[in-house]
Amino acid sequence: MTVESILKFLDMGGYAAWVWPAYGLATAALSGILFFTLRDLKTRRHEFETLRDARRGEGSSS
Amino acid sequence: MSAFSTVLARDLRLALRQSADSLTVVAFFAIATVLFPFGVGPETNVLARIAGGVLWVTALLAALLSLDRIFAVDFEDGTLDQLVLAGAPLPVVVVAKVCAHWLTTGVPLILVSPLLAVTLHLPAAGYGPLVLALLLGTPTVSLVGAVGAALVLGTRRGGVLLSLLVLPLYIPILIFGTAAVEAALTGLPSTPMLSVLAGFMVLALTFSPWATAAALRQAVE
Amino acid sequence: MVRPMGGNGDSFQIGGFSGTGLACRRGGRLVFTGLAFNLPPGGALVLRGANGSGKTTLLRLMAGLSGAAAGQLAWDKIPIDDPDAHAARLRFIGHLDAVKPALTVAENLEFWMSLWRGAGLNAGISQALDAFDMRPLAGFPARLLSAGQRHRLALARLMVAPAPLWLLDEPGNALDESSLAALARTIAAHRASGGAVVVASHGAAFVEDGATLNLGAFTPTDASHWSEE
Amino acid sequence: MHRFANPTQFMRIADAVYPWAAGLSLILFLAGLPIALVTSPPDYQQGETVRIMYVHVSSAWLMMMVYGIVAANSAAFLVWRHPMANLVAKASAPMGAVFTALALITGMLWGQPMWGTFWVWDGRLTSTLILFFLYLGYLALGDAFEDSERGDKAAAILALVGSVNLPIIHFSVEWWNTLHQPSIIKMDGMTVDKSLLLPLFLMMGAFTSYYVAVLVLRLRSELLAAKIRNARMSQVAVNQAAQPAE
Repeated sequence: MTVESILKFLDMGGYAAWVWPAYGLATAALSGILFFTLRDLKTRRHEFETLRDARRGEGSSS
Repeated sequence: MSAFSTVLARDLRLALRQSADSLTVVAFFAIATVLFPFGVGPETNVLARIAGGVLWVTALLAALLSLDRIFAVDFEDGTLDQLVLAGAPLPVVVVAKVCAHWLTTGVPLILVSPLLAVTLHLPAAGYGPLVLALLLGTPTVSLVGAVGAALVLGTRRGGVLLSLLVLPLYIPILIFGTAAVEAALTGLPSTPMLSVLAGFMVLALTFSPWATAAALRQAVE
Repeated sequence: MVRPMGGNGDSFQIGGFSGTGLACRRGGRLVFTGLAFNLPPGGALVLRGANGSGKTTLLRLMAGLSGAAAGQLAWDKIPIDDPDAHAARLRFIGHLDAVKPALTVAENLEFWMSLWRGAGLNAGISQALDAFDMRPLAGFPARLLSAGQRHRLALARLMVAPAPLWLLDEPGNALDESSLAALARTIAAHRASGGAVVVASHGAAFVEDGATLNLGAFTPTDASHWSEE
Repeated sequence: MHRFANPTQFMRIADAVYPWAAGLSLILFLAGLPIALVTSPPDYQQGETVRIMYVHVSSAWLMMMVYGIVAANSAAFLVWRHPMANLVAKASAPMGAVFTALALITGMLWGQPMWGTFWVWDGRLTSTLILFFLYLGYLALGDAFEDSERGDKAAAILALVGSVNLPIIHFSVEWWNTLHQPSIIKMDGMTVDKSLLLPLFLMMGAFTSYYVAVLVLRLRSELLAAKIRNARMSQVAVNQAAQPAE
């Protein structure tokens, strides 16, 4: 794999300015959804466990 | 049938007592239309070219502004609970209220549209199709808008939200309403577009009262 | 012959109203569960309970405005499945007066009369006007009424057309002594003619020998949302 | 059908599907991207820009599929009151909106070299834009109520109204397009060379299995949110009299 072939690949036949943003945006969109989904899942799981533990503590003390 | 006429009569009487509401809608229609010559310049041929589309767009916006209140007042003062419990089919009540809305806002809009068309230099051939298209299109506007108005009952920003929900659904009416006027200006028959608008009205009359009734039931729940 | 006021001269189909195993969810919260009641013709049921115990929720459920999460309502022991048919035999007076300020007092009542009785059956609204002493106000636009007068106008709706089941949410609110007495008389006459009434109320001086339903007894305990499954 | 109405049952199936969907998505992306970007030949008319098609068509496919899923689940929610159907619709819609935005933007990036402009009022692009507004309306309405249950029902009704209207909108826009711009090159007429089909199907498969995998994650998240809400609610009501629950 030569430098020229990589450059030729990156150039996309002169259409680099259109092809790469399209793929970049697609990557950003898909990983963005995944990121926010996982973040929500994590905070909610954490919140749920906090609530449950507080509840258990309350139950054993009374 | 008696529920239909009773609700229609009451809404018409209320609109008559509060006729300023209908006049405000007509005034909005006029001022919004009059803005366009300032925006695009007063050249006769430019205005004549866009007159049909401008009148349709401003009429849609004016109707939308008034739709906001079609159920909201009844919702806030508890009348909607009683109408749901009227023992009459709710879609019938919905059609009565939509009829009243159309008679008190749609019809005045249609009546002033030729006057506003004059200020936009609409060529003579366009007047008939414009009024006919509005006559066939505005009932659909009221029917489809009623679904949206029922859905946004009780939301924080009803009016703006209503536009977001309903305006995309108005695009077919706008397309064929404007096309009817344009066809007449190029010497083509506008009957095909008017027939499509009539078809939309029949479709809306079939589906929208049920959807509106479902939305109202979940609003009072 | 003494005409029963609630009957308005017409007879209505009298039936018992009952519910079993009722549960209701509001805003994601189970308000009550396992609730049952039985209301015979001529009976009265007074709903009691703390704020948030679901008195209004139960009344709206009985009216068919909201759906039950579980359980079944029945009229004359036949399960209610047609909400319009059920709506036709009841009058619901909620927190909101449903009074149109732009119409006169008489016009407000005439609207409900023609909606409920059909346009041909206009027997006159004088009885309704008299029941809550609204006759002097008949020609006034409703926007001039005080809160108490508006509430009386809402209550007068009970009299414009007969219905065997009345569902009243805090009907005594904003009423003066004489209006409370009028309300008690109206309810008594309605029951005497075989009608049933459900009242949500803090002080129920206007219902004689009604059964009491304490909603606090049906509040669910802290349900187990704690397993992650 | 009732098997799916029960959250526990439903999630058991969903959790079983998850590793397969996630793995499949990963494999298809790893296999599809090199083919889409490197080994597949450029189109004889469009040259290298045809590579945009692989993401554009995939996101356009998902935007339509997801709207169908939202509408079907909204109907199931309204008719049979299936809580899981509601959650599927609710969890899918934001993804559908993102896929629609992606289809729009990649469509513009594809169109610029083809038409010499980023935007034409082409039937497809216009319909996609309107679908984007429908998604926005759905999301805004679902979010506009204090009581989230009301938002769910209102949004479900709107999704159904939208699905009845979409064919009408599409037909109107297509007709309007032929009326005003008969000379514009249309995407519809394009014939796809066989060598382009393999990367296209790989990418569509990758996008679809990605959607399924993330949907399961979002469903877990929605269920947790519902449980947290219930727990908060019952804490508010905890001072009420105690009786055994149903």
